[in-house]
Amino acid sequence: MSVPVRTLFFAAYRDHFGVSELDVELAAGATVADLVSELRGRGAPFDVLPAEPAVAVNHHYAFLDEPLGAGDEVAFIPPVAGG
Amino acid sequence: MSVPVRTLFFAAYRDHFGVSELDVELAAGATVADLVSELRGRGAPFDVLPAEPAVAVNHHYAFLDEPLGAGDEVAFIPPVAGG
Amino acid sequence: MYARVSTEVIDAVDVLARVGSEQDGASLLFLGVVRNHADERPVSGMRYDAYEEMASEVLRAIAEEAAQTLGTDRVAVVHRFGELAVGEVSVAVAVSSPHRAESYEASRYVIEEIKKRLPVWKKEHYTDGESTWVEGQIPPVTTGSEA
Amino acid sequence: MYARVSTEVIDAVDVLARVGSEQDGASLLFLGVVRNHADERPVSGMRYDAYEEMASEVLRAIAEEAAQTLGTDRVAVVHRFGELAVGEVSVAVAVSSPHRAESYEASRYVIEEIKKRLPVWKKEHYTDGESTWVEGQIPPVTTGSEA
Repeated sequence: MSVPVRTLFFAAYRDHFGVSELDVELAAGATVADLVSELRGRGAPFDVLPAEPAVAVNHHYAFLDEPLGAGDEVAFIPPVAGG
Repeated sequence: MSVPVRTLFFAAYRDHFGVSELDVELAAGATVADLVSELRGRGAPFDVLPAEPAVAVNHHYAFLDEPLGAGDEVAFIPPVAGG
Repeated sequence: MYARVSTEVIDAVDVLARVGSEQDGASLLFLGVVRNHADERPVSGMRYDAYEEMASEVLRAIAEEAAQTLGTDRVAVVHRFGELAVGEVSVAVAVSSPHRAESYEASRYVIEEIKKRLPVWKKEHYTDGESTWVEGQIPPVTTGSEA
Repeated sequence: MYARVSTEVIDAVDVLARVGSEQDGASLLFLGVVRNHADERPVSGMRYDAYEEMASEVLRAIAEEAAQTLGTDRVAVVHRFGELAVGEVSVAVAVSSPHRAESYEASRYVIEEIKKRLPVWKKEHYTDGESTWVEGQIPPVTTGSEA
């Protein structure tokens, strides 16, 4: 059984990837780290993602070992620069 | 030759003395300390002045040994509470 | 307490008016404004991008944390996104408290946490026509404010 | 630079508008406001007395010192005196600078120096009809700002 998640890309990531979101199917039990590996494994342009990027799951900053569930919104957060 | 100075009293000093200003004649060469002694020597109500009050001469905070000249404006400054 | 992320022009007077009470002896309003330069380079404007839904939640969490410092719920903060011209306000933070020390501390806390955690990015437009994303801060990864 | 001691009602928006420039990324407005209590005692209003001529000079000196900290001349400060009601602004301090750290530092400097040195006194009026002079700070005696 696979786990569909919605990934979001902002700012420099979006410019670089040319997309602001992407639906990804992960294996059951997958974590944030597995999603990062899956994307980086696709090669250019996704291989510019850091191995340990800042990520938010459902609007909360998450650890890499956080497990993902079906329908989760996973955002890749480049270094922030508000204010 | 005497040195006439104008003394000013504010806030609690003014309430206590019942006057906001007083002209005082000092001896030539008198300092702020001499003025303080002269006033305290008058007894009540002036004896409530501290022996070393904060004083401004011509709008500048002054040391007790500052010499006074004719026409100087000497203000007795109770602890300040602006803001 | 008031926390909002919006594309609308920020009305600083309105933000300030959202704090203050008869118990408070101090109010403080901080405004972040688009400058005409970055280091030595002339800037013509700035584009702010936001992860809007998350930014709203993070901004509210920051305001709630500041309220703990303040000891009052008198915190109002608005962050703008979209295209901003030089001189326009990008962020307004208003706080009030019985004594001034808490207002200074809470105001500073809000703006520093915004810089660390708010999912907002800015792209500087230079007068020579180039644009670049401003180098930001890597947000501290936590288990989330609900944890 | 703007420094003024006056009996007129303080227009905070006007004070804030006196700072800011296209070089500045941060503006900060501090307002001191008459509270409805002192410690636990209900307050109905406050009377501020000033040694007006000296206070004007000292306030300007404080603003000039803050400008050194700021690195800009964008400092505006107004202190009111006379009878003030609860909720009225007694002092407004506005500063602006390219970066925020200097604004926070200069703003705090101005208000702390006012508390230490400005020849102004306040008498609290309590709701029970009594009034007392607020205990103040003994100003640091110096050889004067001209020395």
